[in-house]
Amino acid sequence: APHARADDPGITPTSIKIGMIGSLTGPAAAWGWPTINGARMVYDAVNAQGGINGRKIELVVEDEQCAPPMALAAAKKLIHRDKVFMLHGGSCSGSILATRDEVLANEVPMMILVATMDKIVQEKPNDYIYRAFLPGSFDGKIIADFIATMPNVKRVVVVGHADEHAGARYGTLTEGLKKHGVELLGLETIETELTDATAQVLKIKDAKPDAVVLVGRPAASAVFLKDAHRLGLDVPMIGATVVDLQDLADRIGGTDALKNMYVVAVYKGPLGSEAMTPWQEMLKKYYPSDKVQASSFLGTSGALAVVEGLKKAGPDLTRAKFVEAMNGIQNLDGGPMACSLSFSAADHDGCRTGVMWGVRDGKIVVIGDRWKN
Amino acid sequence: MEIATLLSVGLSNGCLYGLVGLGLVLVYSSQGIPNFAHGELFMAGAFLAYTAIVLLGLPYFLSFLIAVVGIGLMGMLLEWLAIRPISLHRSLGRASSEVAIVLATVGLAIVLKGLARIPWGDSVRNLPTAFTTQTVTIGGVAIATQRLLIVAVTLVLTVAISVFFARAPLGKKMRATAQNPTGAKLIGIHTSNIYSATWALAAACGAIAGVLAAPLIFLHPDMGTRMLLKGFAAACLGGFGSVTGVLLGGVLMGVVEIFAGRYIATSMMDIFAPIIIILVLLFWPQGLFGARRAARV
Amino acid sequence: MRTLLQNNLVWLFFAGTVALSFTTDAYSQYLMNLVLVYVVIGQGLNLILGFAGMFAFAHGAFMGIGAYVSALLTAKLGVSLLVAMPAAGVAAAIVGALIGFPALRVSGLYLAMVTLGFSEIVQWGIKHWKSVTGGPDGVSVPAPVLFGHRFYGDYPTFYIVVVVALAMTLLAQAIIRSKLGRAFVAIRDSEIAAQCSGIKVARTKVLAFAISAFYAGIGGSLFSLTQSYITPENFGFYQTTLHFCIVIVGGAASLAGPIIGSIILTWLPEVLRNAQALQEIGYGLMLILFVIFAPRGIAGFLIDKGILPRERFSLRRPSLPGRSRPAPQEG
Amino acid sequence: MSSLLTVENVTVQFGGLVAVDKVSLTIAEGEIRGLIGPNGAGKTTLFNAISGLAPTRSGRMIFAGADVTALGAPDRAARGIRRTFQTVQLVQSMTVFENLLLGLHSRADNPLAALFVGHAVNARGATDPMATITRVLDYLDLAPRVDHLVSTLSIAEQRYVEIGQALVASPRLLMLDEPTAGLSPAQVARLDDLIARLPADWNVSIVLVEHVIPLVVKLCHRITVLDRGRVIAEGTGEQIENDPAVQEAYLGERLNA
Amino acid sequence: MLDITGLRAGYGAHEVLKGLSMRVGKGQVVALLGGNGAGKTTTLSAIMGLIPSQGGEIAFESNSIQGQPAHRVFRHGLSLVPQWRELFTDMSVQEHLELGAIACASRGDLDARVASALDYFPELRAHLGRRAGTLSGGQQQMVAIARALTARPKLLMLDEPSMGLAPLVVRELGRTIKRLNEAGTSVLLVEQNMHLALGVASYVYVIRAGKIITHGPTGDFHDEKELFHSYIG
Ligand SMILES: Nc1ncnc2c1ncn2[C@@H]1O[C@H](COP(=O)(O)OP(=O)(O)OP(=O)(O)O)[C@@H](O)[C@H]1O
Ligand SMILES: Nc1ncnc2c1ncn2[C@@H]1O[C@H](COP(=O)(O)OP(=O)(O)OP(=O)(O)O)[C@@H](O)[C@H]1O
Ligand SMILES: CC(C)C[C@H](N)C(=O)O
Ligand SMILES: [Mg+2]
Ligand SMILES: [Mg+2]
Repeated sequence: APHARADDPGITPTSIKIGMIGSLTGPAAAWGWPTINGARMVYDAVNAQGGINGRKIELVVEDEQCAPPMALAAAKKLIHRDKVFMLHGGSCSGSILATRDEVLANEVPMMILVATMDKIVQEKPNDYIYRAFLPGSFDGKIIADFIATMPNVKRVVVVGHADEHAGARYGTLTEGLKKHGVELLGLETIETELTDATAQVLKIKDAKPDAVVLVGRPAASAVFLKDAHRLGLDVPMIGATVVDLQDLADRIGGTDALKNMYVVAVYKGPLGSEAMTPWQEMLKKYYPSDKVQASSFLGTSGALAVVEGLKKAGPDLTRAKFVEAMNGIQNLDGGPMACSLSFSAADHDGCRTGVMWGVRDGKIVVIGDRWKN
Repeated sequence: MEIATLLSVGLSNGCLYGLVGLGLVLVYSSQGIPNFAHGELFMAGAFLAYTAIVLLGLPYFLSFLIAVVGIGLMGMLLEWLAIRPISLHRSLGRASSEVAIVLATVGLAIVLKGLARIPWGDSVRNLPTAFTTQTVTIGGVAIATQRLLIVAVTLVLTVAISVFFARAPLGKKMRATAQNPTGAKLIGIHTSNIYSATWALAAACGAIAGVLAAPLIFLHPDMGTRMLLKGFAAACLGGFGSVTGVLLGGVLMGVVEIFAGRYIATSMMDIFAPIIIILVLLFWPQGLFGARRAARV
Repeated sequence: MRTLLQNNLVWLFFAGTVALSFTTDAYSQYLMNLVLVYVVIGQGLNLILGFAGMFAFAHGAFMGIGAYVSALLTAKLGVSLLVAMPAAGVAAAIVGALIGFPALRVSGLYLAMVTLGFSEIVQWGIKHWKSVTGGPDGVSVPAPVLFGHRFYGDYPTFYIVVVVALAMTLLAQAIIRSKLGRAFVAIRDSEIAAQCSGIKVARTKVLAFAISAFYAGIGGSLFSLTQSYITPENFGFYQTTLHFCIVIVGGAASLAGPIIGSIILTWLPEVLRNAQALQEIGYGLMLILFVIFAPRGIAGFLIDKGILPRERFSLRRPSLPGRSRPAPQEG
Repeated sequence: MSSLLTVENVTVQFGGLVAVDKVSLTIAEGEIRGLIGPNGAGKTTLFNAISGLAPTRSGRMIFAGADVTALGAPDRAARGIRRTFQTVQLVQSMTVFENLLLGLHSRADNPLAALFVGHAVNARGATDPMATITRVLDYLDLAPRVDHLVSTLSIAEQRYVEIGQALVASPRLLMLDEPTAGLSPAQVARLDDLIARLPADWNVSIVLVEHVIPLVVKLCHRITVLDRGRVIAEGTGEQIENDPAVQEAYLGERLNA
Repeated sequence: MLDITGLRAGYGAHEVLKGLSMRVGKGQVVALLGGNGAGKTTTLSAIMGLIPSQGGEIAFESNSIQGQPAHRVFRHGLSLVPQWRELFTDMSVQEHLELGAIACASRGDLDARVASALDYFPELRAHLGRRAGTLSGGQQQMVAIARALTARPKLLMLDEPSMGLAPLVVRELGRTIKRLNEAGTSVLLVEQNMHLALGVASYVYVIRAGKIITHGPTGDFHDEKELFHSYIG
């Protein structure tokens, strides 16, 4: 358990230093600046209002390139050289996992940015790492539960990557499907840099499933959906959090190929909807040159939770107090996120809510956690 | 029917690999080095076309032309900036200058990727296709029009470049320069111009491939890396020398890959290419269409 | 004095790392450990690429094999690192020897492609052999316990890494000064002439692969110690390219080359961290500038300038009177 | 004189081109044999066949009483068949000394021991290699150059190093492929002198390919003439010079230079 | 035709030519003789622009060609057959002959150029389709000379052309040089084969340690022995 120390690093009477780790470059760069800025705007807003207990938040941003040695170097630099109070970061599960031991050993509180692998947060012991974002396993469970409510869906095929990100979902997904008596016909693999999915689509057609689960990154998912549409694979498809329907529609160019697509969504509503407007405006205000897109607000809820924790920890801020405060957060509004956040000493995964969205009449609508027409 | 669909896609994928490989073969045939920056020329071509079409609203084929010419010029510039200073080092032996040049192309690749990330790194973009009709149905097989365009352009380009090499002296000059730069200088070949010309040509080929592929694979700064590997493989199978060889090498890869994915296992699609490369090179050590190098004492 | 210094720059480097390790923070220490890991891998790659002149493009995979063998043996079977690390080297060496066989048939770019293909297959294998390797999730690496001591953290890890790196560098020196090392160079310069001196080319090439992979395997094992998790993504194309850059920027066919290269290529990205979005560009530009101004690597440049001694390929010399007269003009 | 090397009906073919066509010849111990013929006659290829570099289509080669036809080049080198090359093949980035050490490669040193203690440990307790190297260096006047990089030597010196690389292995047969090519007349004279002394000083037989006929005639006990892969004449210098077939194929007319 | 005054050139810091002066008159065959390492190859490389010269002046037909790169020098009508031949290993003999004229303005008469080059080396006819890398040493030398001939240079520079050639071919080479000379080509010949050099040259320069130590019409050096004693000492 955390020890109380009076002289924790990174705090002055007027500032709190937070180290941020993101994929500024490398294969996950698309989740780099957008998610960082989506979190950063919360801190900017807090600073604009005079900070927390008189302290302004100072961010040091480091790149991890989605490469474990770089991520570890970034964490060590922030902890030992910059002496930050806490960390907020990780847009690549594989690389942020590499920093886990270092973070825990140094008793540095950390909020995960957008990495979804369960293990990062859920493996014990973990007194310091928090997440305010839907963990991968939950994603799998939501999908399995949703499929169970779909009429006439008894046999499904799963399509996805062979990476840690998709791997985080397969466990609960297959378990859930089995529990609901849905037959899993097979697991087809797509590359993350997929250029063509003809082989997969034809193979799936051959298996005649009632539905397809798609656990793919946006670009690969778009390629798959496009090819599925072209080759006449028109069963319902259910996608994981990592894709967004609007984003897919933009990529594919229209919602034709998405008529039968359902996606686990984390936001309160589609971009442009009433619930999202304040957040979109906030981003516009602080980062006017950023493109407002599906990934923009993935990190926002984490920042909100951090701010809440810092506030609750009081003016005599220490890491131990912060951790205690975090563990006490209950039903905090997730901001743009649909879930409300609750943490406890035993469970640092604060977000458990995700709902299905689908396309009806060319529009993205919220379906809920049960299938409905 | 299914076979026809697989074939049509495998072929067009293969043509794309061949097209990327073609640019690699061009540089290889005048400088004897693999150009690791070729994937980024491919990417740059796609983004330049994107800028022209989406941001400037120019017509498709004009944008295509702008991308090809623009990247061709960029290739020339890159050669002049980063490659020529090394090849001019007089004290260098042949082998060490080649290795150094290879590394310079690696550096170029990283720089170009970094540059592309500044305006375009934050999200994935979409390049429109050449035609408004997305698919045509030929004999019951739905084929993406973009794929037909890829096959057509690749065939035309391969024929054009083969003829060019056979007819125009530049091809011979390039080969001579690659094999012995000193010998080439002695027969009056301006070797530096040859390098510029090949880089321009290779970059233009890369841009063509990029513009053609982008609608299928989406635009992002890292889009060239994977393609580069496939292009290398195609070029290697073709023997790194013959223009038709690289096309056939690419098509072989494209077709085998898709059939193997469909009938063996999709999870293995990623490694069919390396397996093909290893098998082919083990049994035909100089590629399928390359000639054995003359070696004796 | 000056020559003494020059002749021992390589060893001074190791002494320097030990001295520095008392003054650094954990971050710098971690980087220094990485430098030493790459020194080991770089020496191995240098043996095959710089000395034997073969384009092996698979060291990321060899390193991965080493890292996984060592991590799995220690984590899952509780084997001591004293056994696991050599096992990592040997496993990589065996795979290396297998990959070496194509080298008998193809060379240059083709060899690079074949080895690159092999390394893709290895990476695929690690990713998909879930029951053993943990698949894309990776495996966690326990801190090694040696002689009753738990080596946890950057400083304790340093002692393991520096000792192994020093030993491997000494071994590399012994190899290049032995007849094996000379055979490597002879094969690089003229295979045909090498045969006529009694060098068995096939055997030597396979041996070069095995030894080089052994280095990468040991390096992989060391690497796993510096990281707490290893995942297949660590050991792909990017890793192999990094190794190449280390040897070539540092200077091929020189013992000091991989050391210089490791320092530059580990520190450069860290130094460029401040450049944020521009760091990739800065990194690429630096690479280009290094090869433009020192195309035979920094070590080659230093040797030309007389700052570093040239590499020797023998242990002893005959004692002859009146050596090293200047070259007289014929006449 | 007993025979050291017997070549029987050896044929080497490259595709359709028969470079060496059923050549037979016998080299005696201690002999200096000349091998001449027009360009492309197959002299170098015959060397390649004897040293094990060129695959033979048919024929046999007996060396020092043993059939070596099936052996590869390294094994033949180990048995004492050594050669030099038409264009010098040394490791340019090594010193003279290191290149000479390369010549010692096939000594039966324990490879592992050799890794750590150099050449100190010899399985067969052969003569100290350093002594041999010193002797070769002195013999070839290369001692002042022992630590020079080969790339900094003149062409003449490089040819000497190549000969030295063969000599350190105490070969039985030494094949020299156009050793005087590119040498100045003064250097040719020096080399001429050296070759004449080699058999007696090093107990070695020599096969010499040369286009400088007066040199060959002067040095060689017997001369074999190749043309289009076949032996067209064999005999003493005088016999060869007067052979009409040789004159037509190779010499053209009597040389007096 | 070719005038060199005070030429200084070398490799990096190593200066080989230390103020070399010589000239080749129109229609002349001039021999440049010297021991190994005297600087003959360096002289030819500097003239051809393969290595930069650090001082002095090189003029061809009264135009300065000093500092020009090889391909420009070539266009003035100079051709060099280098000591190490510099062939294109994987290209055929036929291709070499055609390549020789590739940078020449009027390539319409390519076949004629190739034919006349082959006239000088009829042996090559049998090997036209073979790759240069597989040829014997002497055959490669012929290809190198023939390649230079198809460019129809005004001044042909030969660096030890007799190296590796059979006596018959050497004698033929002597005749070839004379024929070329009669056809209007000037020749600068570097040779170790004294007999050949004195047989064709009308003027002789002797180089030692990067400087011309003696020169004069061939007649002055009627005795070969005397000639090489003059520089071998
Ligand atoms: N590796 C090879 N591939 C194809 N042809 C070859 C090869 N080696 C030699 N030849 C051919 O075999 C013939 C004999 O060549 P070789 O080199 O033995 O001649 P040589 O007598 O040594 O001539 P020279 O005096 O010119 O050196 C030549 O026509 C040559 O082109
Ligand atoms: N590339 C080079 N780098 C450094 N030094 C060189 C180089 N080439 C030649 N030299 C040196 O320059 C000097 C002159 O060499 P050059 O080749 O001009 O002599 P040469 O008269 O042609 O001799 P040879 O008869 O042996 O061909 C020699 O001392 C040689 O070692
Ligand atoms: C899509 C991303 C938000 C998820 C992240 N790439 C991960 O590995 O978990
Ligand atoms: Mg020969
Ligand atoms: Mg010379």
